[in-house]
Amino acid sequence: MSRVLESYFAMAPLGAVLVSLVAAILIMLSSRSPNLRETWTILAALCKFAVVISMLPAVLSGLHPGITLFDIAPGVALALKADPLGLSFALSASLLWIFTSLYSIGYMRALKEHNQTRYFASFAVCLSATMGIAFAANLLTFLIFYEMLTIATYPLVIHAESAPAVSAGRKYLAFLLSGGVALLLAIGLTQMMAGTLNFAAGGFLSGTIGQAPLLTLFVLFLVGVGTKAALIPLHSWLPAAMIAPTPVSALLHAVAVVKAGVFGFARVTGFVFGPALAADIGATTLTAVAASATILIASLLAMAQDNLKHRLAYSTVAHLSYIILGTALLAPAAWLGGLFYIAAHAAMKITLFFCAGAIYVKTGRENVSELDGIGKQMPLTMAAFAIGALGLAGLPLVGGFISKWFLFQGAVESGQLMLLAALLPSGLLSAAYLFPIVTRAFFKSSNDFNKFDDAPPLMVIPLLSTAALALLLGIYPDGIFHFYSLCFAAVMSVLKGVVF
Amino acid sequence: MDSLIVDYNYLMTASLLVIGLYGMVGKRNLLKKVIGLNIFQTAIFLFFIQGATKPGATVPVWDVRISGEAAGYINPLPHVLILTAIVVSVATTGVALALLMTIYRRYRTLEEGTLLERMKQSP
Amino acid sequence: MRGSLENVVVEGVSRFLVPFIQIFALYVITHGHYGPGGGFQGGVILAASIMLLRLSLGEEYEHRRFSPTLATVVAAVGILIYAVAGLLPLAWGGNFLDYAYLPIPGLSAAELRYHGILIVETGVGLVVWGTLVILFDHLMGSEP
Amino acid sequence: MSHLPVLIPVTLLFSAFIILLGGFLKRDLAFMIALIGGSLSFVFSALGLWAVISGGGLRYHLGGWVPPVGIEYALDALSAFMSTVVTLVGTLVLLYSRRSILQEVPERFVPMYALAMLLLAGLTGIIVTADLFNLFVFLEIASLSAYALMAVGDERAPVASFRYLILGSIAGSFYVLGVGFLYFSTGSLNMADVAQRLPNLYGSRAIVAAATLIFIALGLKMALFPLHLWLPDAYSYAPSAVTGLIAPIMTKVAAYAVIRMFLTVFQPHYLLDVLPLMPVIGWFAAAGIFYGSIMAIAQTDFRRMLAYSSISQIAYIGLGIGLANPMGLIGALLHILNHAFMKACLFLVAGNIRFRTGQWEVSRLAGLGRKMPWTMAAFTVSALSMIGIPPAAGFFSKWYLLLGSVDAGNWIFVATILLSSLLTAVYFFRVLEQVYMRHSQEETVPVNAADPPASMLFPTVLLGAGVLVLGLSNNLIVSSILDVVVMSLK
Amino acid sequence: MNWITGTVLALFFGLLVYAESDLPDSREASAPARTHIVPRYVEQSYPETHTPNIVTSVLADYRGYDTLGETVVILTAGIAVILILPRSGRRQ
Repeated sequence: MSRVLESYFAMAPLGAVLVSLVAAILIMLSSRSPNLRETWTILAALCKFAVVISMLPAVLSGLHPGITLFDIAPGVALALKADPLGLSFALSASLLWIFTSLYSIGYMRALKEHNQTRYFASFAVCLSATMGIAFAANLLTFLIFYEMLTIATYPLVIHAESAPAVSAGRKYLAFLLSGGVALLLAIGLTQMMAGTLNFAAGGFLSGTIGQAPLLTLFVLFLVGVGTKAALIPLHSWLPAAMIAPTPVSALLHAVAVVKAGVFGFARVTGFVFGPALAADIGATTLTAVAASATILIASLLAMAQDNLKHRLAYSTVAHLSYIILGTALLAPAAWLGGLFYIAAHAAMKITLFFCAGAIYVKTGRENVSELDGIGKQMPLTMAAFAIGALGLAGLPLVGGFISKWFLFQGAVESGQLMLLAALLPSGLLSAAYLFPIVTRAFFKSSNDFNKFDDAPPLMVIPLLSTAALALLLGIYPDGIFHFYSLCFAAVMSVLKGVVF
Repeated sequence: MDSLIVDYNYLMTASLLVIGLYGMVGKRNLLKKVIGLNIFQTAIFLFFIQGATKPGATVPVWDVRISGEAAGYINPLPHVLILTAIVVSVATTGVALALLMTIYRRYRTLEEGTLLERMKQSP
Repeated sequence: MRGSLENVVVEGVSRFLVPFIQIFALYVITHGHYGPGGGFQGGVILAASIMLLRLSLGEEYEHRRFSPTLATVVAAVGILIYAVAGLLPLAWGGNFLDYAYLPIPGLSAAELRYHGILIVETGVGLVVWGTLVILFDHLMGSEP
Repeated sequence: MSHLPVLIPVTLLFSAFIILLGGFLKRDLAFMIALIGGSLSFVFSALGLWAVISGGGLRYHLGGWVPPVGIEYALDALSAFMSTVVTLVGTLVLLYSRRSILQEVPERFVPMYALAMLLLAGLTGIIVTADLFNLFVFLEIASLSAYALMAVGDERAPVASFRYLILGSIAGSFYVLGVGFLYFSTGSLNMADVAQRLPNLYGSRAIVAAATLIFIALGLKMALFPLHLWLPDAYSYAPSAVTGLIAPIMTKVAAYAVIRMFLTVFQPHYLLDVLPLMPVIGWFAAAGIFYGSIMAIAQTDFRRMLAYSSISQIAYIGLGIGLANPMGLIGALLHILNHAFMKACLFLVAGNIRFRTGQWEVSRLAGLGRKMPWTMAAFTVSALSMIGIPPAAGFFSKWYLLLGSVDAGNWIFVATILLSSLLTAVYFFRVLEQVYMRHSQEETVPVNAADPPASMLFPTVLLGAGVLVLGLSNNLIVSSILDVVVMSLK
Repeated sequence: MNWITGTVLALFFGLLVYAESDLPDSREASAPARTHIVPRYVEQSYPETHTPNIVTSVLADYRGYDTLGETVVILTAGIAVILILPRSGRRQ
């Protein structure tokens, strides 16, 4: 590879982080003229995606482009590195940001929201933080961007500036800052135990430290990332945060923030502890149980919600735990399924949220019970919604199916059949709380939705494309930017030598 | 125990220190606090000065009969330190009195209790 | 204050005493080398003489002779004398306050130190004089 | 022989005298002289720091008398670091102060600057001196000027200042008494000399008294819980510029003196094993962290909240000192630097708010985020840094303190550090909420409220940016300066 | 006098009494304060400074910087009073 390319790849992860930071500044500067401001957003989204995608061939060919900036603590550098795991996450996030920014423009303008500058700026910062999390090469760098994400999301959560929004924001901070504190402690302990914080595929902690302290450490990590991953009982900030504008819920609470937690969990198990150690200290079983419990409870709770976004939020809680479960199973297939689900679930869930937003913009309705026959008015939206719902239920030809399949396979491989007891019904439950919406929309008739009047194109196009993305991921998993191969490479890098 | 008897002057100094401290933390009247401060500092001066004493030695002014015989003079260093300390205490007292003047002019009292009440009344 | 003390005896006596007091003060300052005394003591006595005048002749009158501003200037000049005595040696290759390096020709190190001490004692005397007068003026004469 | 050590305080002293003479001729002359003097002193400190890093410590014999006969000035990594911090922050605040003083106490302009210079001179004197009694003298210079500066604030200021004067004088007297015990036991006043003669006296009760008295005195000066009583009133009634000058550096210098006593005079061995004062300090600090944070949460007045948060942040430094292991001490020293920047920035922000709106009620700051964007940006950065959000500076001092506590296996300290950062988040986000998320009711905030003039805004923003820069460059500071300081503990 | 004050005072007094027994007695020739630095002052003061009064020579020369400091202290007090109590004359 030529010098130029090498130096380019060295800078690429950093670039991916900086693009939207710069964009945030430009956005703030151009608060006067909305058009310019939103041009910046779109441009940043496109540039970021271009930068990320440009790293794909190198990463697939086994290179790990990255840069070590400078030490921020003795022996710990501020370092970014693009490995398959990180890239797959970065890719899905940056890809979906494009659609989200288009969608946000439509949404915010349709509702004539206030403070749009702050909104778009914080959004850009969040994306930088997400990239940083994806490409962080050691735990301290990870923590820095993790906290950055927490703070940058806060203004979005309380965007409404109403009393409930403020209290939701407080809840959000209470949970996520505590999580950050737990993570900080865990990282500090790791530093003292291992003397290093650099991620290493297969883990860098040694079993000589002893089972009890390691398990404590793992639990601390689990709490730290579990808050963002909305692991029950650390989940309750997520439904509360649904008071944020829908694009925020869509990208941040289905893709960036929560997935950052899940991704962090994969990092911790695969790159800090390492599968073998994690299994030895019994951490994985613990997590698996917690995850399965979360899946079931959250699915049941989701059924009880009438508010559409809350229902989606609980379904997010449930489906995030699929990924955690897959990672915890430590069977290659399960890992593969879990990692692939990061992208797949993102595509499906963002579609659903987009639809919810579109419905709200058009009809001002938020409750499932008010949506009878809306399919007549907004067929495109509801069609996309149907696709998302099918995917989440795990039916074939949609992205969700692939992951579920591998998850089952992994569960069987690792011989933990009791977990199937959690996985099988959850699919049905998802169907149970999502399909009624679709059926209401299309087959129930009501007279307040009679003529065709779908959401503005700036909202419909994104949600249709994400739906298409979900389908593609299901039909031809490797077709879209080699998500499949990426996840496969990540799995191989972590669970070396395991054949299947 | 006999050391206590021998060093009664040390004990006197110590009790002066305690009296001064009491004046500062125990008395409710601000002016008495300042007086306590002075007592306390004076006791410290005594503590230093008595540490300089020597039996049969004269003042530390060069004397041809003794010339450079260190044992012949009492220890000059504590005196030097105390000269400094005295000035410091004078300065502190001056500032303290100035503050008391301002306080008295604003609240017409130097009694802590009354003062606090009046402070509450006037925002 | 003046009204209460409008008394020829007090005025006369204090007018008569003050010069002696001040002479004595100078003596105390300079004699610091040979016996008890020095800048502080002398400065205090000087200040005392001024205070005596302020008390006996009354402030309004007295301020014209020795104004509070003058007191401040005296103090500042005194401290400057001291500081310069400290800084001068730096220029002549010595350390701060190393009187042996004072630029006075024809004197041995010991004599230089002797004079250096005299200089700083004078400075101290001026500072204490000025400052105590300031204290007196502001504590007494600031009744609104 | 380089004159840097003595030039640092003497420049400040000299400018104070010149202000006294020249200030009465023209008022703004005082400001100019103060600014020049401060900057010069900062330059000298920086040069000194550079000299120390490149060529080891500087020792200076005042009057040319070789210690212990004469007084000695010592510029080592620790003192050079401290004096650089103090003079830098001090100068920035001086630059800030002009407009604020002109608005709040215009008629006392000149003496204020003279005293400000004397305060800085006293603090730097404390930092560079290597003589126990000389430290006392400069401590008194600093204290006296501080009492006076704090007394000219609002109605209640003189009372607060008087309380501070009484407690401060107790501290000073205790210190002299302790020095007396040390002197009569060792016959010397030079720190190094005393340190070298102490080990034979480790059994002596007089030394116990000396150490106890000295550390009580310094604890009072650094407002270490439970000796903090003077601080909240003094900080919240003084003029904004004065608080901005005193709050960031004065207590830190006392903390420095504690470290100096711990490392240089009484050796670590004595204060850890023979007379375990360090652990005591650590535990009081741990209590103080909680006390300060909780009291801060209870406050409705912005500046009072900052004052209490100071108590808890000082306690962080105390905690690091109490840990007395390399990591902990590095954390403490780093926090001295970081907190000097953060607190200076926060109090300048408070000053800006007062300058424009004339009040500090947290509940009445609504909507200022839009009205004074730059001020509030600086505030946000410092607030996040106080909470310990990386990569702001505050995070890294906490990081070191955390590692230090883990290293010492002291899990209560670990819990303290972590929980307190949450408490800090509570009281700072409460303000941030007001500032950004609530719409201003016009009757609470003047309509014309806006960012202050550049001379006030620039230092505020600079300090805010400094917080970030320090955070990213902290490793440089640690590896080049602080590691040298804690060498003796390794 | 409340109990806190009482205990504080008692502890303080206790500390002083406790320390007393190990405080070197200045009347013994072996006291460090008599043996360490002071002889140097006494013997060298006159030769070095021509100043018979050793207190003065120590005050203004050997420890001259302390004296500068203390002079500054008193000056500080002066300025402090100027600041705290502006004179009535100047106010009007």
